[in-house]
Amino acid sequence: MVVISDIFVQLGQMALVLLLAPLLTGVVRKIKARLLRRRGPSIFQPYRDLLRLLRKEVVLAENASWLFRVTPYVTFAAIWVAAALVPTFASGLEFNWSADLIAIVALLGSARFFLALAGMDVGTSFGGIGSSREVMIAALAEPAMLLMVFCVALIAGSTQLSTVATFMASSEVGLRVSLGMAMIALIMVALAENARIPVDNPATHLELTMVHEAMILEYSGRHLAMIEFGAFLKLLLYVSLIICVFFPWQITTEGAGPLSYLVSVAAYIFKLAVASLLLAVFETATAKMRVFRVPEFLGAALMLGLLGTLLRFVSRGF
Amino acid sequence: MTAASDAVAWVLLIPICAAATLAALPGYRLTAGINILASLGTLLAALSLFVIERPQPGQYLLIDDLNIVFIVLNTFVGFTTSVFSASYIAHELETGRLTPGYLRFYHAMYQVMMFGMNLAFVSNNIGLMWVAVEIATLTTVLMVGIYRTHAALEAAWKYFILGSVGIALALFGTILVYMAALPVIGEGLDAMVWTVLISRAATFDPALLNVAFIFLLLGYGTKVGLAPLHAWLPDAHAEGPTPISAVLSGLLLNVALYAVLRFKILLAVNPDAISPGPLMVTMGLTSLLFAAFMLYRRRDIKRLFAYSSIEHMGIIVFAFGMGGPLANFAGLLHMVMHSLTKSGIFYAVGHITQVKGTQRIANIRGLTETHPALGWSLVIGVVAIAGLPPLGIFMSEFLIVSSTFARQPLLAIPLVFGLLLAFGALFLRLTSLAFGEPRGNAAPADASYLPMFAHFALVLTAGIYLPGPLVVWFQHVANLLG
Amino acid sequence: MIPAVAQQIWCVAALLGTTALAIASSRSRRSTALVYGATFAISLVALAGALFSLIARTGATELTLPIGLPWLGSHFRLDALAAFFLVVVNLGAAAASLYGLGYGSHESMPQRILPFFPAFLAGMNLVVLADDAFTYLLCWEFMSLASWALVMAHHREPDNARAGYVYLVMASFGTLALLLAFGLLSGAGGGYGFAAIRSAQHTPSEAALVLALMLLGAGSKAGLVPLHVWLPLAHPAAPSHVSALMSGVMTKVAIYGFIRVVFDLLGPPSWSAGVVVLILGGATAVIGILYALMENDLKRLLAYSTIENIGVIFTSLGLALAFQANGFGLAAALAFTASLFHVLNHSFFKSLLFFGAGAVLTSTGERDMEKLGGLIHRMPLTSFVFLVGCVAISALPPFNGFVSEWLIFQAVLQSPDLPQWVLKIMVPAVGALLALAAALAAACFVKAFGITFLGRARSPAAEAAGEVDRYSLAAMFSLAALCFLAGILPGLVIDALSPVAQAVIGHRMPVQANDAWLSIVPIEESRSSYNGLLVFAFITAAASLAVYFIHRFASRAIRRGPAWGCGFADPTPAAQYSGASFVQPIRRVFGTLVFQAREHVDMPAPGDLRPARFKVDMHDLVWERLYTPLTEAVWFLADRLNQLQFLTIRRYLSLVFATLVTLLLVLAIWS
Amino acid sequence: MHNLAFDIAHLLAGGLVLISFMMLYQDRLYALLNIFALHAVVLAASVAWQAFIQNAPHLYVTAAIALVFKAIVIPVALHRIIKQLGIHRDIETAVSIGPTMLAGMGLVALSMVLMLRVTGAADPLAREDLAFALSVVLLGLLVMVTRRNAVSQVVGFMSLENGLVLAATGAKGMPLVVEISVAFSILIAFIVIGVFLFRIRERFDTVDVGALDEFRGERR
Repeated sequence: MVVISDIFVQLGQMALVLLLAPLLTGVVRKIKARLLRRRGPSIFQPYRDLLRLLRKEVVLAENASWLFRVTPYVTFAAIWVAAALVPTFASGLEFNWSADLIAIVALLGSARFFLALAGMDVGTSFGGIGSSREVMIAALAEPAMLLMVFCVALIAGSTQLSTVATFMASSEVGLRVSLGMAMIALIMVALAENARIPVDNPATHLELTMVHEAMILEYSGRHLAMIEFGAFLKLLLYVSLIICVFFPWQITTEGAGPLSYLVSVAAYIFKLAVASLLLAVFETATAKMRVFRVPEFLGAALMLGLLGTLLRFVSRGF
Repeated sequence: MTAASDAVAWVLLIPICAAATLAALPGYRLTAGINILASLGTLLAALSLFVIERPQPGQYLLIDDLNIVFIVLNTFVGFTTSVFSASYIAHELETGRLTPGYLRFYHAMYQVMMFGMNLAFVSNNIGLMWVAVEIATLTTVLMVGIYRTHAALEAAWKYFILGSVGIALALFGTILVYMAALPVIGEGLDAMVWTVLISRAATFDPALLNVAFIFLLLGYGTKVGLAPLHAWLPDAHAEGPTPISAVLSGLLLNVALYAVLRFKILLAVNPDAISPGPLMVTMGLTSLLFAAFMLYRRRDIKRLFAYSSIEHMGIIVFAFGMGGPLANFAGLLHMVMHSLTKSGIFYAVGHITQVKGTQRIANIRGLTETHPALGWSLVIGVVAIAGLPPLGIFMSEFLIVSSTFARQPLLAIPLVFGLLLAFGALFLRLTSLAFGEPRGNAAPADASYLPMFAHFALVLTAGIYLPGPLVVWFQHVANLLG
Repeated sequence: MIPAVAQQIWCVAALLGTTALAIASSRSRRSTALVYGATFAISLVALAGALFSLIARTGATELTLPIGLPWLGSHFRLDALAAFFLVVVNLGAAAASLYGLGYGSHESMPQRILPFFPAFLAGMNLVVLADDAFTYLLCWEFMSLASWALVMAHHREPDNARAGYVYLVMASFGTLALLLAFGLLSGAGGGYGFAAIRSAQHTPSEAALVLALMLLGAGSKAGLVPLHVWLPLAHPAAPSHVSALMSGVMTKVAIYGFIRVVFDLLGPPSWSAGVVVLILGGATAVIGILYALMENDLKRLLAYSTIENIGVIFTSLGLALAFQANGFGLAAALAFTASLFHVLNHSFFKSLLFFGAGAVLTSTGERDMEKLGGLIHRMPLTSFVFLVGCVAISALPPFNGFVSEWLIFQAVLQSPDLPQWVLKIMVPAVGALLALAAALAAACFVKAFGITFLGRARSPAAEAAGEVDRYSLAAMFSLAALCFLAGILPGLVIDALSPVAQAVIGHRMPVQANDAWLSIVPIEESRSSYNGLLVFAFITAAASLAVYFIHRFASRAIRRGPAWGCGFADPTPAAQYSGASFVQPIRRVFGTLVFQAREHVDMPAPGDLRPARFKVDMHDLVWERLYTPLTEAVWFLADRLNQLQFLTIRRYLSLVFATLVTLLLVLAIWS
Repeated sequence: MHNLAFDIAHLLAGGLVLISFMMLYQDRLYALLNIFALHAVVLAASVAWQAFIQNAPHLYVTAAIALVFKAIVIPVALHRIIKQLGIHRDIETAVSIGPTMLAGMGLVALSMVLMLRVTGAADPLAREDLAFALSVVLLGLLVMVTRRNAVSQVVGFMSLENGLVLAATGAKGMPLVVEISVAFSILIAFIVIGVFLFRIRERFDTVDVGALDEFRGERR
């Protein structure tokens, strides 16, 4: 019986993230527009874009290979699976022992790996630029992310997200310097990974500045839809990761009544809203940095992660 | 008993008689044949020493465990070299570098030299041993100069002068030993008989023995080619006929080494005398390092391997200097392996220089392609001499280095360093000799591969499997060396 | 029933016989097929034997042959550790032989390869089997020698000659270091048998010295920085299947030597040993992969990435040492198993990648990535397996590379229990280095695959390329399959490795086989767990779901058109991103530090018709700071001493005289 | 009687050392040869004396050889060589006389130190003799290495060898002495012939013409 309900919860999560992902992006865009005194598109615009793209035919460059056509699905799938393994409103999911935090990082890594390859497949210089910059960013972001994972895992004594969430929710954690650093590191990484300002600007097609967009320049139609969808999911994933690790309040543990589930869903959505607000504010407040400033930005994240990992020995919390 | 003394007599008589006949006989084929036959006979006689029981050590002659090893090795290499020299000399006659007259001389001298060396080994009398070593040396001097080119003459001259000084020093040492023995043993021949000396050496005067040993070490060491007494060696190897180079490296050095060893034993018996170990270790290391560095600048292929001989003599002397059963065993093994390998290498080098018409390393390239048999045997030879498995020298170097490091770590460092240096130099040259774009004459060589292959086969088997009796033998000798 | 070790020895004998056969049949045309066929069969037999004795946990079997050191004989022993490494060796050997069946037919002078190939295999097998110092070193050096001959196979290229030379000198340097180590271990008495060494007591200082010597000896063979310089020269110089063996297998034999001595013979380690190994490992990993990134020669790139993986392996070995020294058996077992797992994985995908590089080399004649590109269209199968290899080596799920990295990270996360503060602080830092190395590796192999196989052909040769023969493909596909299987069924591998850990460490990881859904649990489920099978299942399910829905309900139309490229399609393939430009951002980040990279831009003034030039000069600091000065010193001394060749006889006499007087003086003063 | 015997032997041996020093001092060829002849004569005398006091007749042969061969034949031969090869008369020394003399002193001191260690058990005569012999040998070597001129180097070698003979004859009842002295005379003959044959003018190590000066092995 419990198993059944767990499976339901699992599937519910998978469906939920799928549903919420575009909405999150839409909300962020809307808020940004409002902050810029524009009316901005409706928050459901992302859904419309996806549907439109899905209906369009695919224009494929002559030189594109099978890899180019497979990549959108692979990346989408990888990110979706990763997202499905992050506890959003309920921990103790049926399947989240099948991959821990490190595995989730690696899943995102494989998504990026294929995307970078796809960028080089057609053989245009833009794809090359995009891939090489993406790879450079990843080369710094991934270690930073892993260090954050170390820090959290060393404190929580586990890399298992549910365990981490329950541990963080429990009272004995307290405030910790290292946790704070880890969170900042994670946020910086999240900004870089999701091609947000100040690392990259999702809205531009200015060749000198773009990274992620340059990679997927050759994509169109349903392929582009898949990739966009993947991007939305990724944003959601990171946000909910931050939430579940650092703000794990009102996450239902196993075997609770349906009511608590509803409550925690509501809590989750509220958290998302707050997060999107913060993100929008931050993005409008800061300017994009030059590509070659990015390493310093991420280097800082790396250092923070390492510092957090080391500081956990001295700061025992209170 | 009689049979035994006969065997010993044969070892000496065959060469000397052969020398006489060869001096008289004209004609290349005949003389070369006789030369080979004589050497074979000597080898057989030497081998027979194993089977028949030992004669009592007389006042002049002696057969014991130590020297029988040397004798057999000596006669064996002498035999193979005679086979090799037959084909080598034939080529020299065609090219006219040697005239029949000199050829006759050459063969005669070859046998005289063998006689001298065998005599040095079997002699039980330090005076006689001295005389024998000098005979061997002087004959080789004459052979080195046989080409009568300026280079050859000068090499011979250098060899001669340095040799004679060595002779003098060795003699003075011998006299000193006699003086040391005089009060204990009394006047007369007995005071020079090895077996008597060793039995009473404990009571000799240490001070005299010490001085004596230094003179002997330098005197005979000049012929071992220990740096800095080595000066004659490279040129003598490079300028003489290659069979002589082979014999020099493979045998003559051993003869001198044998003499040094004899006196080392003598000193080891005496409690108050200085222990010869440190001296030998120092000279060994010096020679090793010096030769290792010298190898880098060599442009002449024969000189290259001459210096490698110096290097290995250094290793051997080092091993004997370290002493102890393991190191001595290793030293003996190393000596045998070096003789076989180095003479084998010189066989190969002889044919190579003949077919390429030059000794300059720069003019020889890609041998493995132009002359696979010669090229690959050269590779095998260098691999062996550099101490790579599965060939014999690896085993001895393994024992020397490991035992040294366990006992005297600080000594092992320069030893290993020298080995590595020499290794690098040898392979630097080998890569350019055996590989790369072929250069120089590519005409097929009419060579006698048999001696070469025989040597390498022996070295290979020794590297993998040493027959039990031989090992027991060596261990016995090793203990005897103290 | 002959003991397992005897079977292995017979296989070795058969291999040596194959060498003889190769020499004998060097004239005939079919010798290639003959030799590789034979080695393939023999390796399979040996592999089966080794696997059996590993899985079936047959205890250690010994054998003594009356060869080698006379009074000792040469001992051979097959225990769990040896069995595992025999599996690695023979698996690689079998794959390489299979590959060689096809690849060898393109060989210009097979008689320079065929005799040495089986000898090389025999050497590697023997090293793993040897049970006394002499036999061990003999086989070790024999292995080096055979591989040297293989490196010199194409001896006409001057580079190869140099590569072979550097290789052999470094190899004998390593051997001498090992020789010293064994000399110290076996003592003046000459107890060279491993059993004797194991039972002997070793003082801490001895142990430290031995560890240092092992790091020099085994490290120089495995490619620890800064002893790695020969590796990127020699591995590419050899024929590709040999490169695969040298990179994928021979380095592992070196690691076997390290484990055998440091974990097995030397007795309980000290935690400081762990520190040293950790630092070296981490540094090697990062530096190796950075070199690989900067490399544009495909095979050299692979060789450098080998250095990185060696670093990873050594790091986890260092972890195992640290835990072992503090008596954390389980953690030590975890780290140790992780390193063995990575050994296995690396032998899989590195061989696979070298095979791929060889395939590219045969069909295009090019190793320089800047002249390749677009091969995915002309060599689809090769590019597919190469992609698998790239994903696996970049430690991405669900392939095997990820599993071992994951295990190593899990081991790293055990570090807070360690009592020593140095380790507490350092292990996470080293973990960071590993993470960095992993990320860079991904970048490196994006470059390797992207530049070589994707985009448009950069040279006519790449234009005209074609798919390779069936044998090569078979070899590559089998290895790719292994990568995949080890990735989704890691539990089985871990259980297979447990006897090794049990034998060496004294503990083992918990049994994985009976976990639900074949997932792996290093310590306990609440801490961490991973299930490759499920992850793979989810991804495929999700992807196929997406594909199904889209193709069912949305459009499935496709129109081919010219590439868009922001409106202006590139005129020529040369305008694509090149390998050098791909790594430019990373070079900007790390290059200035590690390579002292300097970029010179020469931009002509407007109206000036001369082309703009961009030049980067980078320095290999290891060569410039370490090896060049050494060689220069040697040559300098050689020159100075060389004067002694040209003295006059009088001077020589003075030398003799001086020696005499000195010795007499010494005598006068001392005695 | 015995004291007298001892003193005479001592005197003669000492004389040899003294003459060696004179050789070191000489810088004219002919004079050097004459002094060497003197050296040989004194050697012959001391050998003869040894023969007398050890009443070992065979030593007289050695004495005779020394007298005839070394004191007469060789010097004469060398005179003629010098004339024929037109070697100019004065010797250029590698090291100037003064330091050479000092070095000689040092060598003599060294040999004394070494030999006087010898326990008195060895009979004093032999002991003293050895001390002198050793110094003569070392001085001979010194002459060889400090003189650039071939002839004088031959002379040095011969004086060295005189030292050997002195030692050998000093050793009571040492066998093979005669043989050895003969062998050495032959050796020296070889050298002298060599010098003549290869027309070695100045330095010992250049055979015949300047063409060979370049040859030091490999310097081609």
